[in-house]
Amino acid sequence: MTKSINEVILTDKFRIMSDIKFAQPPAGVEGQGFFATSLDQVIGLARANSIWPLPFATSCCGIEFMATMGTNYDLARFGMERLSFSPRQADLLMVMGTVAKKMGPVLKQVYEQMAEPRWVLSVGACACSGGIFDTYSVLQGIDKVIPVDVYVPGCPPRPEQIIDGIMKIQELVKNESLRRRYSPQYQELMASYNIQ
Amino acid sequence: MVLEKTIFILIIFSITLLIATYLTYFERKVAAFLQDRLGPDRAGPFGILQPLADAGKMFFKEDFIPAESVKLLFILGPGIAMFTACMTGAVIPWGDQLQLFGRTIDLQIADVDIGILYVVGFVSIGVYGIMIGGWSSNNKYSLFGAIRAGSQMISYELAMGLSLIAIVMLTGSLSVREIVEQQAGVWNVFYQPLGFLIFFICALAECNRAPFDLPECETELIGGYHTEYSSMKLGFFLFAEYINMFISAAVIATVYFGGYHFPFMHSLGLSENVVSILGILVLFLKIFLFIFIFMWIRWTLPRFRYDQLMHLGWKILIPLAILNMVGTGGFILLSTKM
Amino acid sequence: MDHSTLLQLLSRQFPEHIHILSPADGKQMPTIEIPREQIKPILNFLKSDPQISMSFLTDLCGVHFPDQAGKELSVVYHLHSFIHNLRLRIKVFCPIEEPTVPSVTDIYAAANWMERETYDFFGILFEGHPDLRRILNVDEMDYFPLRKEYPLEDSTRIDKDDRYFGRDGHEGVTFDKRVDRQ
Amino acid sequence: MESYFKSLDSIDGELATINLGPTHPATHGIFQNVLKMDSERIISAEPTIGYIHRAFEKLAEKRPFYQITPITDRLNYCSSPINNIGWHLTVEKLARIEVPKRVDYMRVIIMELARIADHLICNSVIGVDTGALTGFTYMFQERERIYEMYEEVCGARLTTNIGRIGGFERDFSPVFMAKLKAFLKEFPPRFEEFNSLLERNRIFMDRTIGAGPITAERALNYGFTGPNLRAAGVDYDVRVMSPYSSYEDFDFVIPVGVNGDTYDRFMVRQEEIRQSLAIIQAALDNLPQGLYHADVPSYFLPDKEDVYTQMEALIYHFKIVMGEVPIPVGEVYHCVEGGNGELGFYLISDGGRQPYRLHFRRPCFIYYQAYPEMIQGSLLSDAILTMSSMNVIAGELDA
Amino acid sequence: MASLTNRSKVVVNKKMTFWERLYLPAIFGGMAITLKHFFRKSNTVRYPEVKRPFSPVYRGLHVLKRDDKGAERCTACGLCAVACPAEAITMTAAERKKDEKHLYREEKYAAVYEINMLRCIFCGLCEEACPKEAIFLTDRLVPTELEREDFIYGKDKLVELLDQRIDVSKRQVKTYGEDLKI
Repeated sequence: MTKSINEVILTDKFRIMSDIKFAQPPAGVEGQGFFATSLDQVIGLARANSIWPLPFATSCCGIEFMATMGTNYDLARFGMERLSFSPRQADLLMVMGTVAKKMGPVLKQVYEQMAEPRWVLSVGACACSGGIFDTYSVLQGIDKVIPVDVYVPGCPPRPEQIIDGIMKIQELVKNESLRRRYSPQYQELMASYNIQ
Repeated sequence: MVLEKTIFILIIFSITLLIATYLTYFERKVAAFLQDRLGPDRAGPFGILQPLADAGKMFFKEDFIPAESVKLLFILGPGIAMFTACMTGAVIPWGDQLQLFGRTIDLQIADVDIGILYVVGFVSIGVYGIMIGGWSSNNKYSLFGAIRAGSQMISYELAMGLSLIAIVMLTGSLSVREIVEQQAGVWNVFYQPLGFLIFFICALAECNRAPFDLPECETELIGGYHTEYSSMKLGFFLFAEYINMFISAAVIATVYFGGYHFPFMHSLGLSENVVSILGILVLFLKIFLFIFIFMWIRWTLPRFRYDQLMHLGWKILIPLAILNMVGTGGFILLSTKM
Repeated sequence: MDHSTLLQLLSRQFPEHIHILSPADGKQMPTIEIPREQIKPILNFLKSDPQISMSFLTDLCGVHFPDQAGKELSVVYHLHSFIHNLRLRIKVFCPIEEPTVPSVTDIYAAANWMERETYDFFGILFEGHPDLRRILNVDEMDYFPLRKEYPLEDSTRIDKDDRYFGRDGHEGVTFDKRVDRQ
Repeated sequence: MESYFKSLDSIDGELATINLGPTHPATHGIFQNVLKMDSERIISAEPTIGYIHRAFEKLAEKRPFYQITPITDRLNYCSSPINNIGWHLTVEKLARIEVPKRVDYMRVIIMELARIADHLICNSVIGVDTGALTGFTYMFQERERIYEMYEEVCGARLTTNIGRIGGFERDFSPVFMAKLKAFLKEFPPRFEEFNSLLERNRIFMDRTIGAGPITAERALNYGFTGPNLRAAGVDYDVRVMSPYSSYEDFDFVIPVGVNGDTYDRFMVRQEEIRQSLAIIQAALDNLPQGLYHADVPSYFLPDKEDVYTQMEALIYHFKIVMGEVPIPVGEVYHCVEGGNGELGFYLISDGGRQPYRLHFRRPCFIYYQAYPEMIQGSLLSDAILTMSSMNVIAGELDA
Repeated sequence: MASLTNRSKVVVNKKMTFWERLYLPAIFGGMAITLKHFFRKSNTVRYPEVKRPFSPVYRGLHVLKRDDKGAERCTACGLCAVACPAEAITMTAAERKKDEKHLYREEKYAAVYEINMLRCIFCGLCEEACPKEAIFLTDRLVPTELEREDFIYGKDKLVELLDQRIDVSKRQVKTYGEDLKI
């Protein structure tokens, strides 16, 4: 497992997330009939309201995630209290906390194990960019290893911000075509991370 | 007649599925309220579309089969779990008789003579789904879950069966409808409080509900037997659990709490049909009460450890159940002598 | 029992090896320096002597002094005697070319990971350690990061601008690059 | 049929190897244990740590003293104020700064709140790992109240960066005081409610009694401190043995356990929460009047108005921010009773802007190495309870 | 081991009474507690429709203040950037021209002022370091974004708008005087 770490760091060294923009869901004119687009919408709505998160909580932000799960903020309102620690069942990978270089390959493996469709929420300064830890052992942002959909800043973010991030993910999910996962852009994005 | 039965079966089947679907919502709401939370409230008003959202999502999730697994069994597992869960409902009398269009309709799919045996039998087949699924996943956590499920089922089936034998001795019949009919006056629970307690605990264990949820046990085995499952196959497993819970509650209500009987049902001066419909409602009320208790227990109690579970099953429940059976026998003997 | 009697006892037992760096002064704990070969006998004595009974190894860590020729690397032990509530700091030095210090894992089980950490950070080899591997960093790492000559920063950070502040940033990556990407 | 059995190959012979972590839900933080199992019984365990190694010590060598406070936040993030104040006390010890009694008492209040928060999370997580999630949600509401109090003092919830070298950044506000008093009144009954959910419940007792025990002798040899050592029966508490921040003014009981198993650890933490409440009450009752910081212009930032109007204040302000304060040369070890035990700071200063070397004595790191020994021969469920009851915090473990 | 202090108390009682051995009393007790909560009013805040009040000293999104006349206070001295442990602040100074007096209070000003919100840890040290009371953290939150680049906040997002002044007076209060009497 540790063998691949240099590989991960080197191949992804100067990758910049902005190279890959989100594929806009195609409008109904592109050959998809009315039925297909409204199915897209219905399923998008269903998915958006039933996002099962996989909490990849490594440090401080994990405690704020607990607060988000807890009574005062209640993630259950979004249909998200069913945590799935098994990556197969999860829809949303929430990376919370510092990801060290030792952890990078593990994170990537967890992402690879997730079943499509999958989204990634990067919570907190450490996961997004390395934060205060500009050190030899910390990955400077998880987007060097896996693609990230939404970034939540803060160290740690307040539960309000985590919920904001989740609602942004919901927006993405709602508007995503069922076929996006087969689109060339998506394949390209995966290929750029050496996934499959 | 066949058409009638088919329609009835379809109705029961869809009601079971609908209830199982909404039990997920019910469970989330109960958990939330017990924990001072709100629960799902953003999918539709009060979140009532939550189960539909879950189902819709799961249907369109990538269906994943691990490369190293035994594919046939991997697919068979959730199928068996779902199928057996749905089958158990066949012998439960959901109500008395209805007079419709000049016909008398029995509100029971099949009044099998050995109904109780049928229930016990099908419940025990249910574990095969879990075991096959867990084993074929080729994941050690799943395997642990499967092993735990198997041994737990075996241990608790015995006590469950023994406590049912006491009921059979009391009523002298294996037919579920017969058992219900005999409770028109006094419910069995008053004759068999200990038997009820044992049966209730065993029912919890058979449904893999906390405090006996060792086969899935999130903090130890991640997801237990369903760790490797995704998509609707996972849905089937989760669904089967809720159907099992519904059926267990129905069996408890039927065997110990008088089924569709309620006090003074015949002295209210209502027509037969109204009484029957009221009976159905009362039965469902009882079922939901038990489901609520199931959930209430789940969200209150810590779970057992594997060896303690075995200890409880073999060293406490089975002797108690035997004691209960012997006691019942003695009671019957004495009361008939007098 | 107080710090001065402790130091007296020690000096009497190991007259040639104890070098007192800072004596006991009120709240501060005394510091002694000993040759590295003596660390095991001295710790053994401190732990097993019924009068002292320093049965608790509070801390063990390394320090790098690049300017001290022949004594570049140091291992610092903090001991604590619960019964008398006495603390003692022991320093051991070794040259960077031959960074070996005897392991004390058989005296204090707690030293196991602390020695591994010290090895991981400074490359000090603890002789007799049962399992001297890196503990916090990846096994492939080919340097000892806490030595003073190695940089702190990760070379992949791309979002820092050092034009204005003269911070010791990363070579080759400038702020302008980030602007170009947009 | 052959291929069917082939899939069981991974279980070679009698022993199965199970990989617990790094992302297993019960590891909370991130560390890995490779367990050799004979069915459900653990034969041996091999822990691997370092998955969130963040190089605190190297980082601290590159930052001026006042910028290290935010770094210490992230050590044991369940009780960051203790780390912050511990660091300030270390620098004050090095620079020989005397702080007023009021600051001491304020610190005691904040640190004991942090201890309550820390123990609450540990004990409720023991509950979660036994399967009782509900107690956790009750106790997290109380944690939210503690967060709100932190927020009133320093402006953050979790990683507080509370206090400054020489005192606090601002005085306790009336809102804080009101919230604290409400907390002291309303928390105990809710806490006892949580306690009665678990304490005498036979399922919980059966689960925890005898799970992961350690003798006092082994615990000392392994460098245990804090509640885990006290659970083994040794009444070692830094607050009593080497008092700091006027802890000698407070009289409290040190709870100890019998044989260091999970139940002991749980009960010791429960009692410590009660003791902490008593300490807070005593500190609040006797809170002296006065300034919220020591009068040390070369360490404590002057008021903003003074910076405008007085040249001297402006110079001090620049010097402090640039990190050019006259820190003495020397070395100092200072320890506080953290949430998990003796949290030590070993600081070597060469008089420069940054510490020459700063080593954190992290209690988790030291006692977690006893874990394989503690779970040997026990069941998988016990191993998980032992882990959660040891309260291993990844941030503190990996540094 | 002998007691180190005379304050210790054994708090564990592992003997179960007969009733406790029966499981049921504790189970019913626990269920009674949870049922009580079932009927209690929920504590949940329906974010985003309802927002919890923040403390006035909350450390959230930064603001660059203007003075009473609307001129920017920042003089690009760079202290905030020096004080930032995450090295997230970058600025470029410029000389004020004659006709810009109404825009900038001091003779020097920040032509570019950027904070990388992904790096920022909201520790509040920049606010403390500022000698000109120009930068403050506020009780607003940094929004989440889809792209990394959106998190580099320039002056367009940081400087407060003239028609939407942000009140930071409460966070500047350090003592509360008589209010504090208990």
